[in-house]
Amino acid sequence: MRILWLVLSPLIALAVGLFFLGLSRRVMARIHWRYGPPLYQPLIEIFRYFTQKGSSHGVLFGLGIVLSLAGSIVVILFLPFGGICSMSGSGGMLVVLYMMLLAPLGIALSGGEAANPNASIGISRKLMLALGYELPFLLIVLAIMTHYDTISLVDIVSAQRETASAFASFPLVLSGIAYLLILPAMLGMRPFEVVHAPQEISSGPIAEYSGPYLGLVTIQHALTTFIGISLFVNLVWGGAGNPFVFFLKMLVVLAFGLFVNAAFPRLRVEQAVRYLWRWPTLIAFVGLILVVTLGR
Amino acid sequence: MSFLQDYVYYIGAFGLVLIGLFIILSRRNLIKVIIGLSILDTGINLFLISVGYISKGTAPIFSKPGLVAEDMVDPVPQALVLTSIVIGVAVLALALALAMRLHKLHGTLDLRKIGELKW
Amino acid sequence: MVSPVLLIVIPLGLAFCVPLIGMVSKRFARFVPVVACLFNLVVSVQLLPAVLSKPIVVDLGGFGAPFSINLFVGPVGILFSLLIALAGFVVSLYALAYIDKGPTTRYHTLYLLLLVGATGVVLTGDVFNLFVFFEILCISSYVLVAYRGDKDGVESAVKYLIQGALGSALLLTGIGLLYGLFGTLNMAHIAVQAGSADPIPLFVAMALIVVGLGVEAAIFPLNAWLPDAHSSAPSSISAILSGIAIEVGLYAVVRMVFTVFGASSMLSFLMFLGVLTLLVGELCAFAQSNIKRMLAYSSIGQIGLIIFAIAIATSGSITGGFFQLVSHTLSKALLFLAAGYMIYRSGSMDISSLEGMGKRMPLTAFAFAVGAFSLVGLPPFAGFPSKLLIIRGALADGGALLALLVGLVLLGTVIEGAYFFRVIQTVFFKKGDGETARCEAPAIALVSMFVLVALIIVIGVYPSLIIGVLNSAASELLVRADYIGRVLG
Amino acid sequence: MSLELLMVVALGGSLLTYVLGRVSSRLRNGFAVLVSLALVAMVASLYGKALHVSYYEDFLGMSLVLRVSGLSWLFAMTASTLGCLSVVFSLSYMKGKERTSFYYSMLLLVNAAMLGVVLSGDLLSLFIFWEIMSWSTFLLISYNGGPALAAGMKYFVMSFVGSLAMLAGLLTVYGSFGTLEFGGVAAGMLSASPGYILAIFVLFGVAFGTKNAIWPFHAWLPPAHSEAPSPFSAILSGILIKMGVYGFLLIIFVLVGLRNFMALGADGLPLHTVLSIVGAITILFPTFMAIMQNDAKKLLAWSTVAQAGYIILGISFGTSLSVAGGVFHFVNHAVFKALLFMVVGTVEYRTKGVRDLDSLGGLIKKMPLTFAVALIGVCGLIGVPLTNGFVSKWLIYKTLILERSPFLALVALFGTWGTILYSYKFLHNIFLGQLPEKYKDLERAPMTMRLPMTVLSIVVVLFGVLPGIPLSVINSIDTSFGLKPLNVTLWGLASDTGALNTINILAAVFAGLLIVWLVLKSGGRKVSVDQADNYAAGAAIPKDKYQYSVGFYAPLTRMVAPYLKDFMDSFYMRLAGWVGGLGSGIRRIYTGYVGDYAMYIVLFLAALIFVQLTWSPW
Amino acid sequence: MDRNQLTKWFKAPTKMAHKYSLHAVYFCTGCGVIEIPPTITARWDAERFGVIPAATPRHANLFLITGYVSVKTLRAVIRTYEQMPEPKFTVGFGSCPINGGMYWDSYNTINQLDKYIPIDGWIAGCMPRPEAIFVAVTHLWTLIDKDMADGYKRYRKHYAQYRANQEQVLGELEWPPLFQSEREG
Repeated sequence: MRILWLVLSPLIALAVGLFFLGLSRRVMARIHWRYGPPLYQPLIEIFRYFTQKGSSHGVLFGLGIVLSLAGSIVVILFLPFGGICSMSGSGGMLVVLYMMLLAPLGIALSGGEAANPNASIGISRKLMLALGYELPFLLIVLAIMTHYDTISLVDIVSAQRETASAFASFPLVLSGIAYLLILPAMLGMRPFEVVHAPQEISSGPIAEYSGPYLGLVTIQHALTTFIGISLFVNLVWGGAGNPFVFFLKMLVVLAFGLFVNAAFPRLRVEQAVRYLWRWPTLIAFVGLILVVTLGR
Repeated sequence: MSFLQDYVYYIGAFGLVLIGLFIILSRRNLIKVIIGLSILDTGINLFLISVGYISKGTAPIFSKPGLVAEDMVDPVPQALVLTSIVIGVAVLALALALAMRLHKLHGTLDLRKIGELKW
Repeated sequence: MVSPVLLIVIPLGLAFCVPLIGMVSKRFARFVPVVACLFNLVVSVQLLPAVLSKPIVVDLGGFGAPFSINLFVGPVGILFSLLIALAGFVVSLYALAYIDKGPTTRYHTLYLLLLVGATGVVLTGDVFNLFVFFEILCISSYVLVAYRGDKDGVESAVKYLIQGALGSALLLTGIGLLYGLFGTLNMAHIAVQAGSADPIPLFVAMALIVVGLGVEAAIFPLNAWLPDAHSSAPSSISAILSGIAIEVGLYAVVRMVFTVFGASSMLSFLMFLGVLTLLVGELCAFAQSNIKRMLAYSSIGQIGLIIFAIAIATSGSITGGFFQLVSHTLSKALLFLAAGYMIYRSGSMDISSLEGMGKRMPLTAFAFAVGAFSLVGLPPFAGFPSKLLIIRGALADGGALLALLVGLVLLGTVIEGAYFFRVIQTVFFKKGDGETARCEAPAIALVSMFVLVALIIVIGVYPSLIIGVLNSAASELLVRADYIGRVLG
Repeated sequence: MSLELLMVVALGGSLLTYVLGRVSSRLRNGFAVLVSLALVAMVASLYGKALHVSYYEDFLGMSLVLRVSGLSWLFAMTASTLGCLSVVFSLSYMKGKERTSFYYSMLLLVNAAMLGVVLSGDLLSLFIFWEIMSWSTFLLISYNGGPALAAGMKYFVMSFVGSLAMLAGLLTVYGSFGTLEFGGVAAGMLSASPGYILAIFVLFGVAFGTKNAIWPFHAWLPPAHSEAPSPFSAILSGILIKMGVYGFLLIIFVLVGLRNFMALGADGLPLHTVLSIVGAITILFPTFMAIMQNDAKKLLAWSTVAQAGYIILGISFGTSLSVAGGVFHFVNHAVFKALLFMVVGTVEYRTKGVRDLDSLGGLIKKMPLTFAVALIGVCGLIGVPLTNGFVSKWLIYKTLILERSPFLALVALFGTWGTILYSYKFLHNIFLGQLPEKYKDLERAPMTMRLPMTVLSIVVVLFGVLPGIPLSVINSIDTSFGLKPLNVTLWGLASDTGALNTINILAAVFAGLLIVWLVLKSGGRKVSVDQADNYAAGAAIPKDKYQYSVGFYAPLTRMVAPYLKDFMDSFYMRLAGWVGGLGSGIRRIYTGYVGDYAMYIVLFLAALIFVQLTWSPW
Repeated sequence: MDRNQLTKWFKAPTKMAHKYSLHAVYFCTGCGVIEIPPTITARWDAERFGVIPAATPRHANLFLITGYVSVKTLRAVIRTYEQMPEPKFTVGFGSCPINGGMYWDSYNTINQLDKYIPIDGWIAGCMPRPEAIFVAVTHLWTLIDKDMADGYKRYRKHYAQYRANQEQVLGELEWPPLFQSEREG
């Protein structure tokens, strides 16, 4: 069973992620008063990418993106998905936090190898933005880990299922709010989309990808979206007992992200970091202080 | 009056020392300073002598009858002063020699102007 | 058993032989100081075991103790005479090559006289005798400072002379006062009576003597002559002045304060004065750009440290102070000797002119580095055990005030380290302005430097070689009654 | 294997190297490598032994002792290994430079002194070796001349302040307990008053903190590391500054004792909390400084400071987990930071001394192996899973969270993100991006450089995949400190509050890599294109200009730079300036006019007499 | 999706994928680009057909040459075309690329774009309306279905000639030939 889930969970994540991508394009189109592409449009595109001829800039160019995608897959194995977690007990949340590094790092390495300054600019923006949202995010994660006194994600989820989800329990509500505030940044959605600005820096890190490489990047994007949303659901919304509920919860979170995405213009990276280090950090900080002072 | 009699040498010595010091401290001309040193030396020598001197004392010659030990002048300071005078003269000579040399090299004896070595 | 008198007499005689021999052959006359110092060295070493077991008191003229002039060859005396002979020997070796111009026979005569004066000061047991030897030391050093006859030399000699003469005058006054008080000039005899004397004249006498000697010992406000004289004298003389002359002055001060006056209440003041001297010396040295002036100021600092150590007046700290004295003599002599040839080759005393010397004169530069390391107190050089002992002695007492002073001393050491290492960087690591031809110091000078290097390292690694002498020297200073008893019988 | 022999070989080898260098440089190189290898072998043979030799019975009444314990073995092993690799690396790096004999001899002397520090069994010999280490390091830092001089000076002065504090401390200890042997001191400390222990701790802490470059004492490190010759920077950063860690471990666990240490200031502000806060500051501030740097070695130097903060954070908690984390991080940092400095050294060597991050780029095309090891090193530095840095950081984080110090954990984790920023900048600006025209014909690194770097990178991965190997050694150190032993497996840790299992991660990552690789292979044909065939809005690529590396994090720099002042450093510099000014001021009393001097003498005399007559204090 | 479509997907998935994800290079050569924004935004919504602008030629497979091509732009057009991954499709937009249009005697525009890069389809007009773009897209679909959108193959085949034409106008080109072997052969 466990082996089965090891194989299945990345596939499920991929399916869900691609669905989310298609859905978000559709929803955005509707918000724009357009008809929008079919839901399976991302799938078509990935298929198209894989059948095209790619141009490679070196060994690392391929290796980086492989590393990045592998990192995301491993993270997925560590994430509980509605009661299913294929790799609990191998290091817990800390491993997840670290494995989440691999995705941007791999892209950054391979984008750097491409020797395109647009890619470099994008990467530098991505890293700075990550530094921006990582501060409140860590505050939130630490508040939750301290509150439930464990570093295991599964334990956090089960603890929330026993009492109430973090959103609904008093000292953690601030952390939850802060998480909501930084969620678009973590998902790379609109106000924080400066990393991939297509017009200004030609999609940033992925400027030089073509063919199968681009296909992998798109898959990577799908998985990242999945990871970001499911982490939110697991950490502050109590996970779920079965995959279906979990999926529904994820949909809600995605919808929230999409509305933000549609409603806001893009921020410059300084503005973004300044925002992230101001309100979300402040709220998360107060939340952490509350957790520490109030205890369980 | 007896105070003056007892201490006149000390007063003299002290006066000489003060004069010497005053010259050293206030004059800028090297020759004058050397003179001040010499006066200082003289004052000290006088002081040394007066330490051992007894008013109306006699020479410390025990073989001469009639001279008692209490009236004898202490001979040691005199021996000391002799040495000290010799030393003083040596220093004086050296100082003057150096002063000549200094004048040759610096063209002046004004100590205020000879201040290349400082700080 | 050789008589300690020979330590004074033979060099004195040889000193006056130098001009005579010089009439025959100037080349030959150069070797007289070497022979004299070697003789003194041998005699001192021979005397050492006997002295350590029991101090030798020599009454000159055959009278009993208080009336005659006596030599007291205790551990302190023998330690100093050893040091003087050693440093004198090494420097005279160095001078064989270094002093090659000018009236060399006169140099050697005066040099020997200086050493005789120094030896006399440390061995005598008579206050006035001390004054006389002191004057010999001072006068010959006045002349030697001006040996080059250049502008700086003469100027500093004149200044030195004026201050030195003033100091001597004060000293003589003090001695006169002492004689007036006690009617004796024998140190031990004075010491016996010092306790019962009228305190105010006694204090005045002491103040006069301490200030008078302090001029030569370079205690803080009295040391203005030192940087000038040390920096403008020939380097061999700077080495002796720094390595011997001020130490002898210091000896005299310490002997007066400890043995003659037994002024233990003065000690804490001396301690402050020592720290003040240290800080002033180090700070001034820090701001120097002239290498010899820097070394001279550093001597002031070291003297301050020694005063501090001795003024703590525990046996450990005095041992440390003496150890520091030994290591300072060796290291500072080495520094001046090494710097001497580096200056000679570069033609300037500016620190920046020493750039690239590490390549042009590697051995000399190495010797300089060893001297500097030792002086800063880094293991495994001689300066390390001495600093260790001093601080151990100071901290063993445990007082907060002492701890504070130790802090200041360490601060001074840091400053010292900073300026010495700056020079080392300049010598070794700054790229010189092109000139790269090797121009090593002459062999005989190198030999003299490396004797010191070897001594510094050996003492640094095996401090126990000399610690015995130092310990008994410390106890000689501390146990006043012993001294009195030995002399007066 | 006797300890004296080891020290004799180490010290004698250093001297002999210099002598041999006068004869022939090839002979010297061979001998230096041989000596360093011999040291590695000798230290390795000491594993698990507990020796205690008094090699100098009476040094001023104190006996000097060498001893080996688990702790000192680990440090000695790291030191000798790094020393050996650095010597090998130097073989080509130093080729053609001047004064190489001096360099090798000093390198071996530093190595010997470090061995001495960790093997000494009493505080005095620790101090002696410490000082020898300090001055030989000073000489090596200054070796390059130019800006290295100021760096060396700063290093020396700060380190000297530290060691003098240590001297004061150890002599105070001697004054109270009459012995300096660790055993005796520890026995004495048991009954010492807290104030006393605190004073001793502060005195020693200044020394160790300065060497370890923790926050208020870090100022010497960035210039020193960046200006020293690169193979020596590797030693400097890898192991030399870790002597401070050794010192902290020694004083906390061996001398003062953990219970005493934890009790210090327990009612007010506990000392260990202060130490961990200092550690946290040491992580946070230098990390941002590193992000701002444009000099490869300076960047690594600041990163060294930051990593030192992790180690301090680890050991200041004093639980078996945290100490294991701290000690393990020391080992790891030694490995990957030495590796990274060697990488910079290689680049410097090939590009004739360029280490400016703004003017390099694209070197991956010319030095693929160097890039690969740099990548591994950087991964270790960041703590990417399956590298050694991950395990040690995991241990530290876990402690911080379990000990309910989320704020410290925040700093540590956030520091890791900063680490990603600067290490990516390091990688990108040197190896990635466009290759400048002038480096078109760069050769790859010579063998003697590739060898040590490869060895180190293998260690990075090995310790990351099989953390059980070093952790079992560290665990025995933990036990010798009297801490609860950890349940170490070959793959990590087993414990009830979240286990670590690297084999799972390894398997998952490998499977993921394999799958993705297969997917990629299954896709369409790929062609390799030149770096000039790059999207530039249709324009042809301007050579040498199509590179984004100047001001890599410009927006962030604009944001944080105003708040990011190294005020401790400017404070020290100002202090030095004050001292210089004070010196220049004080020496004005020597006016050059002899009348003034005479006046001083007379006034001093007068003052003495006046004071005595008025207050008669004497 | 009707049954017809599904069959096509099964028969030739690659072609279908290429048809329904035509990503256009966001490269504005001339005045014709004014028609692109309405095409991709709410009024006409090209995304329905999978047509969206791509940021770089590396992501794209459709090249719309929107308007006249000056000699200077030609250089960029060629470069961009060569950077697009195969298979790739080009559509000349407006009369200027076809025959020079109103710039036919200009000294610095080229008159016939397909001398320099292969064109798969043309949209005539000055300017063509967005609807014409959709017509072009559907035509392109047909061409793809019939394997007739083979510009990239022609380019490869006749690269030597294309290169010669390019060099005739532009002089020596800064970049090396795309297909080394064909040129030699």
